[in-house]
Amino acid sequence: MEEFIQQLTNGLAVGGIYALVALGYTMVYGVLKLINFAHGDLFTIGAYLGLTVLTALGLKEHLGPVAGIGVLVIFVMGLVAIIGALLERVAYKPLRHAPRLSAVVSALGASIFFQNAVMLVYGARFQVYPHDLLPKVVVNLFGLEIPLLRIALFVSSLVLMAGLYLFIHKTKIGTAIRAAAIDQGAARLMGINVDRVILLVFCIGPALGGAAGLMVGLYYGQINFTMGWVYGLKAFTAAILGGIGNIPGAMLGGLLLGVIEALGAAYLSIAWKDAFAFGVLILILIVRPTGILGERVAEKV
Amino acid sequence: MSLLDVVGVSKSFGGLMAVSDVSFDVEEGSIVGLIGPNGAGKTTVFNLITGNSVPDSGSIRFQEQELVGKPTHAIVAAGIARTFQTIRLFPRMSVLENVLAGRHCRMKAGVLAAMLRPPRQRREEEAAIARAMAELRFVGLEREYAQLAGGLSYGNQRLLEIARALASDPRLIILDEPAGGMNDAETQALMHLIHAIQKRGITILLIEHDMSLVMRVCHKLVVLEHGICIATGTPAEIQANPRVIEAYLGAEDDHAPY
Amino acid sequence: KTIRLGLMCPLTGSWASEGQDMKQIVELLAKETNKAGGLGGMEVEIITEDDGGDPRQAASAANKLVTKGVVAVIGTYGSSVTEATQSIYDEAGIVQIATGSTAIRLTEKGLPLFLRTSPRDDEQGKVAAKTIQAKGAQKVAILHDNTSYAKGLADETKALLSATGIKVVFFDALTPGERDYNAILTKMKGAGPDFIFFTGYYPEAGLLLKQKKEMGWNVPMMGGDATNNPDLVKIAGPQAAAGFLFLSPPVPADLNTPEAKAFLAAYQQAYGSQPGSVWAVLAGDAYRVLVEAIAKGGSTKGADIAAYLKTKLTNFPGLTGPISFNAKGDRVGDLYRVYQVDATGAFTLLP
Amino acid sequence: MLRIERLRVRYGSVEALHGIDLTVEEGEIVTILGANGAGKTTTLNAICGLVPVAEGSIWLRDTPLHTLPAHAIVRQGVTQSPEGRRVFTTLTVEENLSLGAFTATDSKRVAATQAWIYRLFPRLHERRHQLAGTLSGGEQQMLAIGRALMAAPKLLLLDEPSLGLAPILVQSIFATIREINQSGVTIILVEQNARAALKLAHRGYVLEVGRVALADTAANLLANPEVQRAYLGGGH
Amino acid sequence: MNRLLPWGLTLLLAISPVVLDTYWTDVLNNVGLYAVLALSLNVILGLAGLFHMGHAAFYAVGAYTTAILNTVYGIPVLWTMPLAGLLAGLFAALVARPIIHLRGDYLLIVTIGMVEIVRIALINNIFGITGGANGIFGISRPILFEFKLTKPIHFFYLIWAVVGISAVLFRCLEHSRFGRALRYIKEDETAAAGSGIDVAHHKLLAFTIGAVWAGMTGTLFAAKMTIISPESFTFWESVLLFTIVILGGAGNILGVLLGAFLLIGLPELFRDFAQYRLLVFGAAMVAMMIFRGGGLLPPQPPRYPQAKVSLEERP
Ligand SMILES: Nc1ncnc2c1ncn2[C@@H]1O[C@H](COP(=O)(O)OP(=O)(O)OP(=O)(O)O)[C@@H](O)[C@H]1O
Ligand SMILES: Nc1ncnc2c1ncn2[C@@H]1O[C@H](COP(=O)(O)OP(=O)(O)OP(=O)(O)O)[C@@H](O)[C@H]1O
Ligand SMILES: [Mg+2]
Ligand SMILES: [Mg+2]
Repeated sequence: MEEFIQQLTNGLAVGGIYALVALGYTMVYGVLKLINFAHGDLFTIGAYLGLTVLTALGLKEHLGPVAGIGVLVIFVMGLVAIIGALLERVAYKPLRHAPRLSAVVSALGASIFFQNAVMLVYGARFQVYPHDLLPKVVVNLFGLEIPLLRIALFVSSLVLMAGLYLFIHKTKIGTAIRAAAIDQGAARLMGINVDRVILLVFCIGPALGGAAGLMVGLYYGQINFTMGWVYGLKAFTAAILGGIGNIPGAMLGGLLLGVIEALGAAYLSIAWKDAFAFGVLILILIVRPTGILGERVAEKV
Repeated sequence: MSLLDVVGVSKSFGGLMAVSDVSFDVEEGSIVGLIGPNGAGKTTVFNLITGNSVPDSGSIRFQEQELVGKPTHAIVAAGIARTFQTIRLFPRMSVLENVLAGRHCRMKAGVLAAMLRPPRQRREEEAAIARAMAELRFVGLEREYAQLAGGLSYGNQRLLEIARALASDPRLIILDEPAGGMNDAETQALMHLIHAIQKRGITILLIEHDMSLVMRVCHKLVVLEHGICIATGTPAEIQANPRVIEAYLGAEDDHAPY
Repeated sequence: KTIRLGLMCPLTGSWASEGQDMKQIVELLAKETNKAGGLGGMEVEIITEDDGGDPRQAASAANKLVTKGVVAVIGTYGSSVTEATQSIYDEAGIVQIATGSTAIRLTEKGLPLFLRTSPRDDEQGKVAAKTIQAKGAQKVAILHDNTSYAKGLADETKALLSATGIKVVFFDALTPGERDYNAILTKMKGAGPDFIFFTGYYPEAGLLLKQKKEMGWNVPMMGGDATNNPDLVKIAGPQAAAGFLFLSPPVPADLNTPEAKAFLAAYQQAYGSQPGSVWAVLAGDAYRVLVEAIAKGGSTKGADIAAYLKTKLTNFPGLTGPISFNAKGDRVGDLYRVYQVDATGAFTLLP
Repeated sequence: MLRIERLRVRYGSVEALHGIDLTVEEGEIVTILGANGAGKTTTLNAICGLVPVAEGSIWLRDTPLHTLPAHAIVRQGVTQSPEGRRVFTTLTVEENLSLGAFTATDSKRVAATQAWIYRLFPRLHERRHQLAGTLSGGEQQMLAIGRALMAAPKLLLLDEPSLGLAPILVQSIFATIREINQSGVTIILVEQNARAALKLAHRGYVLEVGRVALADTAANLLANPEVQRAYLGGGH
Repeated sequence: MNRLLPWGLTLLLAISPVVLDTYWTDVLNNVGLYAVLALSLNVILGLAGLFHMGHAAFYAVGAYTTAILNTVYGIPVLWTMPLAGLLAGLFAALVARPIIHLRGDYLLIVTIGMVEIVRIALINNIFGITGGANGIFGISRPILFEFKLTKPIHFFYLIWAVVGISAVLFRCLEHSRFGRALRYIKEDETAAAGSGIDVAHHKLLAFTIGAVWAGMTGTLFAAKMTIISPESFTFWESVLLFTIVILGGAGNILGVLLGAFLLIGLPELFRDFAQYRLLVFGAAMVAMMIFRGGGLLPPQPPRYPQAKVSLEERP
């Protein structure tokens, strides 16, 4: 039983990261119906920029760990947001009226480009965050030893999700974002500046991805240029599992995927873990074709 | 003998009864109109007949055959073809190909035949094209056969939908607001077309808000309101029905002299 | 007139850092050869092709090297990548000296022109089993990563251990490239081993060590030769890495032959760092035996070079120790050592 | 108020409008008639900035609309109830209406407008939490009109507002259009129901394949035998 | 002029291995293999518009079928081809049946999941017959009319003959009742069903045909490489095929062939860029997509010369 709960928390920790990456995915998808395969690489870039900023500015030395990390997060999110906005302008905007899959190929190209650019700039070797950066406090929660960092990671994912949800569903600009996702022409007729809405989304989504990359760097320490591919795919899976375009869905999908993987590893076979996770995904989609929380608008004819 | 029997069908969406215990029948060879206020459930009834959605209860029989539970394509194969309220063409395909889509279910060539092209397949293909061209001629779109369907004007798109439906050799054709977006002159032409379809021995069931059309072509009208069938009868009877006037027709004098 | 030698290595993909080291080493050595007057009066030219760590790309690279008229090929890293090119070189009559390809079957096929400077998996398996026994372990967890190399070593070791009566209480594979191995460690802990043998690569080994430490689980762990990389300590952190054992041919810093010392000094001067792992240095050895064979054997024909290497070359002073080849093309001699990471993160050779 | 000069619009290589001249005075209802494909919708879309203007100009008082993007034109007080309704299918009725008032700043007035629209179309109020995509055709039409009214426009463009509405509603829609106009909103009306439109409008234009064929007062057009034959259905 | 161009290109291709060295011949062989795969994927992705990113799974089933039949049972390589296709098709039909109703991106992730599950199963030596991560080696060379194919130039003619036959057959397929049905489905599923087309059945057929072809290509691949391992059938492989189809022009056979040349052949030219190669490759993908959003050669609407407008006016 104790092992089960331990595995559950393991799964939630991994799932929290998936969820964070998936949020950015879903955000961009929600508006452009674009599977932004480059999202994983923006995640990588976040992790690398975090390391660069951290060491270059000596944030920890000057500001102490907590304030330092705070500044770092804002810095990284800002930088990755700019890259995201550039990406949109260069690789996606010209394809807005092309068939949907064209933009997917453009995204794949961008992903390859970013991945190799990171490799050329930072080298192919693994990079490592300083080891003593964060206090390694362990809290005892209901008799279970959980590192404080894990809890912080988990809570910050939840907070981000809630914030995003409120932003999208309760604000005027959020409604405008959803409107632009449905019919850009009609959205223009409402006085919505669609280009700016899309740009905004392409700042928020990548910023979230960058923040997730930074957190992985801080938490796991080890980063390399191919890491985004794995996380990107997992996050995409998570987003679909929850119902793509749906913010709570991304969160739920991420956590669920993490837990499925952990339990699969624990009680089936580690080697078959990913196959198991995909198998569960497929089963869920057979039963619920638009994901767990996906909208089920019966198409009216 | 009636061709189509709708018996006590109901359909609800969430808490909303869109269609509730509706029954009517369509005689072979007749033209029947389904009318009623907006949101009365007319399109929903059509969707239930064509298998686009499944009734909660009730039965729909076509030539003594139960339709409920059958998929849409099987219902088309059984002999019911439709047009859509919001036009559903294949906009980036040619006009001819749109009509060939209707012909599909009467053709047989499979994958192997497609790859190896035996003479049988070629003959079938040629016959299908000839038939599709004939249907285009029938609705008056023959010259546009090579154009993309999406580039046609709204009214012509409606005619194309009808041609596509006709190509499937239907016994019953159901038209959802065929005159929508047509002006009076065009509506007149449509009226002739509907009569011509009937002359071919095809039974017609239609939804339309244009009373000048409905009252002139239909033999029988079924009126829905809030999902409930409130009246059935000849156009004259319906026009005089106070409940229908109140709920649907309104009292404007424009409608009087049909 | 020049003599063309091919180098096939992963310049892109997951093993790019190994490949880049290989390239630097071989180019450095070739430069030295040319400065010293070349090879029989002819200049040595190195033609490098990227195999991307991928069998198919390697097959293309091999075809390309063949068309460019190389007389021999060095490389590559990764057994399955090497395997995809073996028949191409064989059919073209070109000698191939693999450098980071330890799968047993590569030399069991009887290809006359294939040799390798790296040791074979079965040797490492033997050393692993011996070491585990010597450490007094009773219940061993073996973890691999499902690459053909790591799986082979894990299977080999498991078989040898079962003959000694030591129990293998856990045997499974992780997915390389992930960040979080807590689920695996938790499961492994549940099996109650008193010793862990991980046969995969250093990035995962580093994370395993780090996360094991964070779990507060102090069980000794040993790695195979793919964990021999300074980045291991960087990833795990010196505290978590301390006490980690691994098997390996001697690491570059422990190469104490005069040749090796001179080479490392030159490398440091040229590139400002040390080679990342011994696998890249084995490419240097491949180069050096080739040059030796061509110079002494006086022929650039594939069959002649191979014959010279297999029969005439004995105890050639290589960078990684004396080199001789047996008739199959395998390097003779006991190359594996046991290393331990000390408290500062340095790799120390256990006696 | 609105002045269109020598307007040309192209779809790819095909020209849909070949130089249209059209003016609308403050407070007028102007109707545009024409057969299928004459270019009525295209004209409205050009005014709103939904299709690019190839040549010519569109002036709203002194503002050159042809240089502005669509969203900026809305801020000038021009809204449209478009052909094909184009409601936001996966948003609720209420959210659709609130988007209509996206540019509005006076929240009290927005609330008042919304209440008025609900009174106009009680059905919309009943269905305010339903997703717009699942509304019936006529309900969607009501929503599209209501949404265009939410911004309290100065110039309102209506593209076939009676399409798909039940006869009883068609009558009330025309009454409402008059009412809106009397409250000071200028209106351009495109309608297949030409008779009703001409009865309502002050002036009218007849388009034929991308050109203005006739321009006159509504009464004259109604009496014009050619118009009667082509657009009013000779049968009457 | 336009008529002569394809023949000229075919002729050029036919003599190219004689002029080119082995390396470039081998590159052309790879292009050919990818071309057949992409043509088969085109039926699913280009014609039916199904977001399928797991084509390597079918390819793998074919290749492993050949490898196992050849190495274990000693059946000559080329004889295994029909069975490889059949098994891949069967596999596709079984796997696709429950997921065929999924839309767009949901189908995409499921197909990605499928190719990953297949790869993991192969690595874990499922049923003890796939050789795990090592894969299967020692596949014998194919023998055609008593001639043993060993060199790249031999394979060149075999592979490109298959490309040619496939292109012709798929072209016929496209311009038929079946091909049209797939295009209707791609345009609008509801309208297609409403016109009387069995949507699920046709999607399933598209998957099956694509898979049969991919499976048969697997045989060629196994024969050419003589060793196969799970690494050759990764998700990335599927992505590459997907890109070839979309970038070339989904639904256009010539476009797909051009895509195979560009994505498989062109990077070989960049080899000298070494480390920058993939960077350039990624940027080129974006640039080409921006340059031609609908693919390099977007599909042309088919013509129907049989259609005749009757001259008499309508009564
Ligand atoms: N999928 C659905 N979910 C929820 N409500 C629905 C759905 N489909 C239809 N409705 C509701 O059911 C009612 C009947 O709709 P239907 O489309 O049948 O009306 P109609 O009679 O065709 O009206 P109109 O003349 O306006 O086209 C409407 O009020 C509509 O809002
Ligand atoms: N998106 C488009 N692409 C190409 N051609 C178009 C497009 N939209 C309209 N057209 C063409 O432009 C011309 C004018 O069309 P428009 O929609 O403005 O006509 P309309 O007068 O509104 O007709 P309707 O009464 O059918 O709505 C038509 O010939 C039409 O085919
Ligand atoms: Mg309706
Ligand atoms: Mg119009």
